[in-house]
Amino acid sequence: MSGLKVIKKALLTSLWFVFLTFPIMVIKVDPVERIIRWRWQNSLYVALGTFCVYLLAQFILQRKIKKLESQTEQDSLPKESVIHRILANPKQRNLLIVALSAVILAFPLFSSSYQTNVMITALMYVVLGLGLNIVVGMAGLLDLGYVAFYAVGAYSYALLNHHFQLGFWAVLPIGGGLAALFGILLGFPVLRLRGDYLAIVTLGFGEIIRLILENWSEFSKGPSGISNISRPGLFGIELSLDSAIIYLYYLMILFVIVTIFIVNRLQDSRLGRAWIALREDEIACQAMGIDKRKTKLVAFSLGAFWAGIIGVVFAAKTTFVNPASFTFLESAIILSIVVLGGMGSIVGVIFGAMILILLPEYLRALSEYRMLAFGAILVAMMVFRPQGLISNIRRTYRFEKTHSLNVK
Amino acid sequence: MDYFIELFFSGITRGAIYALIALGYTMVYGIIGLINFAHGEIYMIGAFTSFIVATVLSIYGFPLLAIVLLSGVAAVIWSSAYGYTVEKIAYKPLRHAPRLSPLISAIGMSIFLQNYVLLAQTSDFLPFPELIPDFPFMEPVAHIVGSSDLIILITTAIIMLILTFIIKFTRVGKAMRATAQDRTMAMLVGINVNQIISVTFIIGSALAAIGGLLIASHIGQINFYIGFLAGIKAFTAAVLGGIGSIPGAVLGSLVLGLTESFATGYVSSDYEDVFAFSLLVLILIFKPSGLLGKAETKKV
Amino acid sequence: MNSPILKISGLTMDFGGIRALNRLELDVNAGEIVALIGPNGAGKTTFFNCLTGIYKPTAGEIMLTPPGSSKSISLKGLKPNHVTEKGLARTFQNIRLFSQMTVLENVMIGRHCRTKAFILGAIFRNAATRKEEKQIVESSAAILEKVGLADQANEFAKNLSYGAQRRLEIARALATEPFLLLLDEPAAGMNPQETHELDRLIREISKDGQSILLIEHDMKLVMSLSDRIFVMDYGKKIAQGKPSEIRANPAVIKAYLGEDVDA
Amino acid sequence: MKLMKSKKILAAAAVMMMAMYAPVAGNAADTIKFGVAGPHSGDLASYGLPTVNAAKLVIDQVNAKGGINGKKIEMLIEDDVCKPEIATNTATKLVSEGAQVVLGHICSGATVAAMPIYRDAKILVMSPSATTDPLTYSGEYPNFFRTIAPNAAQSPTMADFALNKLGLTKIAVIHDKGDYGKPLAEGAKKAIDDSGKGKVVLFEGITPGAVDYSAIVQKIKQSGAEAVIFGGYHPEASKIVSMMKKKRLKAEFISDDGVKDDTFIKVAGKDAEGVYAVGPEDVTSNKMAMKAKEEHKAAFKSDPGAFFDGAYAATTVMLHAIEKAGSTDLDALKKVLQEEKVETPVGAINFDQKGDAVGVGYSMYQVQNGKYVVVK
Repeated sequence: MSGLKVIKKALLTSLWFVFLTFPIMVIKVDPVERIIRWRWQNSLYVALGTFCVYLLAQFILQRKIKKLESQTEQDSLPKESVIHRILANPKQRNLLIVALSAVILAFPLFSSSYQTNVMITALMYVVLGLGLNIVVGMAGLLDLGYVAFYAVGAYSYALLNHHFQLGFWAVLPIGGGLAALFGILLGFPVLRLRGDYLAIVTLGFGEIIRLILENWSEFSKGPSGISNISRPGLFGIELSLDSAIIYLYYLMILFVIVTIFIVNRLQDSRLGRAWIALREDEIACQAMGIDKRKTKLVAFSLGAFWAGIIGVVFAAKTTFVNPASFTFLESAIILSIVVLGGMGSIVGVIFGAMILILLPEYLRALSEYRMLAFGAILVAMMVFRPQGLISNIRRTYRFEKTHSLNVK
Repeated sequence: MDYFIELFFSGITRGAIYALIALGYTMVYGIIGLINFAHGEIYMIGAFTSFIVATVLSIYGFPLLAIVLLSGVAAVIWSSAYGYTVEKIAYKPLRHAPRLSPLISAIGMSIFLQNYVLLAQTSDFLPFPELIPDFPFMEPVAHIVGSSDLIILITTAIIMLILTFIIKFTRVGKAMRATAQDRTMAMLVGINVNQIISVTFIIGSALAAIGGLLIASHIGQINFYIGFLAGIKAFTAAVLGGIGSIPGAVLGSLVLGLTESFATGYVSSDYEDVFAFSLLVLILIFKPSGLLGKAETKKV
Repeated sequence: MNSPILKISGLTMDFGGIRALNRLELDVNAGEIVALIGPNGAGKTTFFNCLTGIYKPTAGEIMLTPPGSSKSISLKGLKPNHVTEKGLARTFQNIRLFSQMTVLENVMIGRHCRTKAFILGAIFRNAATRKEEKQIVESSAAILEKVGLADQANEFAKNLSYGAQRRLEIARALATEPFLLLLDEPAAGMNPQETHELDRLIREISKDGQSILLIEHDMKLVMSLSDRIFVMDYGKKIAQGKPSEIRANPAVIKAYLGEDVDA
Repeated sequence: MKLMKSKKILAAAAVMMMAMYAPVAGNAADTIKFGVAGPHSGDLASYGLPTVNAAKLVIDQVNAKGGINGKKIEMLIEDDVCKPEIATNTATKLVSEGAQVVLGHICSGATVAAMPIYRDAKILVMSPSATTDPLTYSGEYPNFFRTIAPNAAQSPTMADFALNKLGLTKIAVIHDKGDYGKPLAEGAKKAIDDSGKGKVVLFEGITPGAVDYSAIVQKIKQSGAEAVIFGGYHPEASKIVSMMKKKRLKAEFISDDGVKDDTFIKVAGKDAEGVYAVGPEDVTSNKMAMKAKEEHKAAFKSDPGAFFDGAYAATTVMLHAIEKAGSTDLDALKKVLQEEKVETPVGAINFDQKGDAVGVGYSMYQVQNGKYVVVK
């Protein structure tokens, strides 16, 4: 497009937005005092803002198109990202791992406890994202009620700790197990629903769990929640708040590593292949002898298991749970992590969680514009990179004719 | 028996309210298979626009009828404009993207629009002017069906008829149906698919705007967050009825409204949503494509 | 003559008011290659779908007698994966490969129902799991060798040529260790060279002792391969017999009406 | 091309790191850091933002006069979206940034989650709105104060008023299922049951934000209730009151501090007439409350929202305590807060040992001619 034409379109666009935002941005009424305030200056801001944003968006799009045009046919395959290229090179990978582990291990030492605390939250969402990734990314089941299993884990710990003084480590497997059990219970009736129907049923299930926690006061103490939950213990030593945060941080690092390890192994297994096949073509999958129901159920309950585990960590971290923490928005955020990172990609989920959890925290500088910016960034990221940050390059089985088999 | 009738009318009023929003969901889903999570926000913007216009006009001393009509028209115009723009910004570039990307984009849009109205207007609840007066002739039954209930029911019925007419008999409607069935095929027979998608968003948004006006006037208050719950419920209703089906959306909404009303009346309002969602799960288990949804035949 | 391993009697399938299959009778003997032919819309694929559990037939019976066993099993109402476990595998008319997976992985999926490793095996990768994985890869590779795709084992399935994709579908089905292989128009869209190779491949499979039931429009292929041929029209069987008998059958010629029965 | 991409990632990482450490850098010791925490975005922003406004007004005035003991007051405003898990981040952030006193949090759940962090850091926290009993009654949070009545004080007032003042016996108790409304309603139910004078004919929760409340209103009518006690906030209260008028249900409506808010009258309009609500004493005739309202109108061109008075009062007493104590040491501040009465928009108050405000008599108000009037 020629420069002049772009400017003209930008002008038209900004005019359209001036019209669009007219009632809400310009007029403010006080219906009781019967006063109207006309804020014409806002129109000017809108006009200027849209004009600039439009030009910027065009610039990015043009570049993207040019890049696409310059690519040859063979490039049309998902290209390996920098991350994958680094991971593929053993020397670079080792260097990266050493550097990264140094930073990760030293992080609490040079950060305030706020930074560490936020990082713990981000790590929790990494694991949640990896768990949901099994369900959505690998098995292709759209789950909008993932938060329900998270709540099951959190309340298992809260209640068992409150009534029976059970410790963190004792409840960890119980919380995970209960969540997985809930996953199976829900999965049985609903897994034969397809795509979006499954989505709404899981959404409904998430809401049902929250509402029960809210209303069944005898069981869950209702909206007042359960407070004074013990932090995770370290061989019976009572930790101060700061050291508890640091302890939890290293614990989460451990969880993340274990989760990555397990998810990785699952992905490369008979089960992982079945999930991917199921995601691609259910009918062909069944015709090849894969039990659709069982395979989906396993994905569902494994995902739930991780949500349960992190639920326990959540309760231990905040020392307080109430139903307000388990709303639909939470499920939406976890799903966004998976999609934004790049469905099915482990590295992608880690990036997605870091961005989506750290972003609102560091956007605090924008104060009241925080969530506005967050929403806009979500849209922009999807528009400019719909396949997610890291496109999923699955490791594939390689077979050499010499019968030397290696899994790359 | 009186109690039953009272609950019945509460239920269908609520259902009619859901229906106005659910229609937009179902139309958009039918055409592009997208759960448009920002639709609840379009409804909220409709309510806000009509609130602003109605208040301005009443301060300038316009007569009630003029206020109702003008604020309704304004709500429809601006909601449609928002719906159109949202589609162009957040969904159109994602037409060939992986299936879940537009969903995340929609969630982002929804968060954005909520906070946009929060910042540009207020976080507080605002009193919505009473646009539907108490009709004297309704007085004997007012304890069962109020004037605003009546207007909501009538409007929903009329809109439903008009919409059915448009979809069944007009050129646009036929093009919409064709696009819904097979987008590539529709394109091949010369339908401008992008245009049809825009039209769908515009019609859906206009319905949401009318819903916004009626509901806000019925309840008497608005704030920036009203779209969220209404949106979720309407979406549930649309799926219950069989997403993509227009009579289905209305039926699903009525069923949902009645369930909630009777659950409140005969069991407990603590669990009205539990009942609503349980009903949804049950119906989908026995009828996986909703009440009026077309059963999908597996093509092998 | 062998006893039939597959016996279908009175198989009927209704879709709403439309009767797609009408009291169909058919049988396949051990080691036989049987072809099912008929004009488009005759109900051939519907028949396959009923057979493999994708559709649930309205009436009739499907009996399977595994070779070397005297007991018959009814397949009616079984789920597709159970049908496959019982020893029946199929290919699809419109190719349904897992396009995001490699050629080798596609075949490995076929091994799924003959292997066991589960969550714990996947996580801990114990000796048994490792052994099983190795076997999966090796036997899949052997099958690829057989169908002539070994060189392309690491390609993504979507990047294969049309003929190769068809062969991969057969390989994937073979990986499930069926004793009866159902092929749905395996030669569709192939050039003569590819069809020729397919002919050879099917014969080889048959030589290994597998029975084959195929739907095919390529009459040359059908006539050269089949031991027996069944002809369907409007959901009914209209003829059956040896290729030479079918060629001369007036009912068949009428059903194909104008279509040149290529001989 | 490839190099550029990795450079970009590096640059992004660098920006991220900088963003992470930027807030820590600004560490001037010559200000008093005043934290304000609450929901400033999301569905409950309407309860958090008025608090920020109140603190701004008071602090601007104090700063205009030269601050306290020569030190200016710096506000640290942090959003917690009313979520417990975010509130712990908010609290650690405020502590890390050196907040010396904190106004907040708003929701009880978020407050309960955040308190252990402030307690360990020995920071004074004062909430204008967190009513859950354990915050003061459990004795676990010696650094917590509030300018709102705890549930334990409010619920019996509502029950007592309905039973003894109005002489009604059949009462429906409704709540919004929230951490504020539900305990209040449960307290009221218990008070009624214990009194033996009346009967709770209906006890139910409603869904906040639902599009229509006619079914529950029909149910109240069916239950034959003469009075409705509602635990919750004003948006739901006004919806129920309007629906009661629409459905021609004549029962008294008695509610809590969350409803005793001018916004309720604004939103419910003429339907608000006759509604009773518990609230701190003397607000309408309180000069300071009127002044605060005028200041808000002048500064923000709108009427103040919920918890504005309480937040204004909390800011005032905290700054007063800092000035008197000459430091922000917790024990010194506590001493001043407990010993000295300070004039605020909610009356002249000091605090008891637990942390609850003394001198805020709670009385019953009724909406008469568009105003809350004390019922004698």
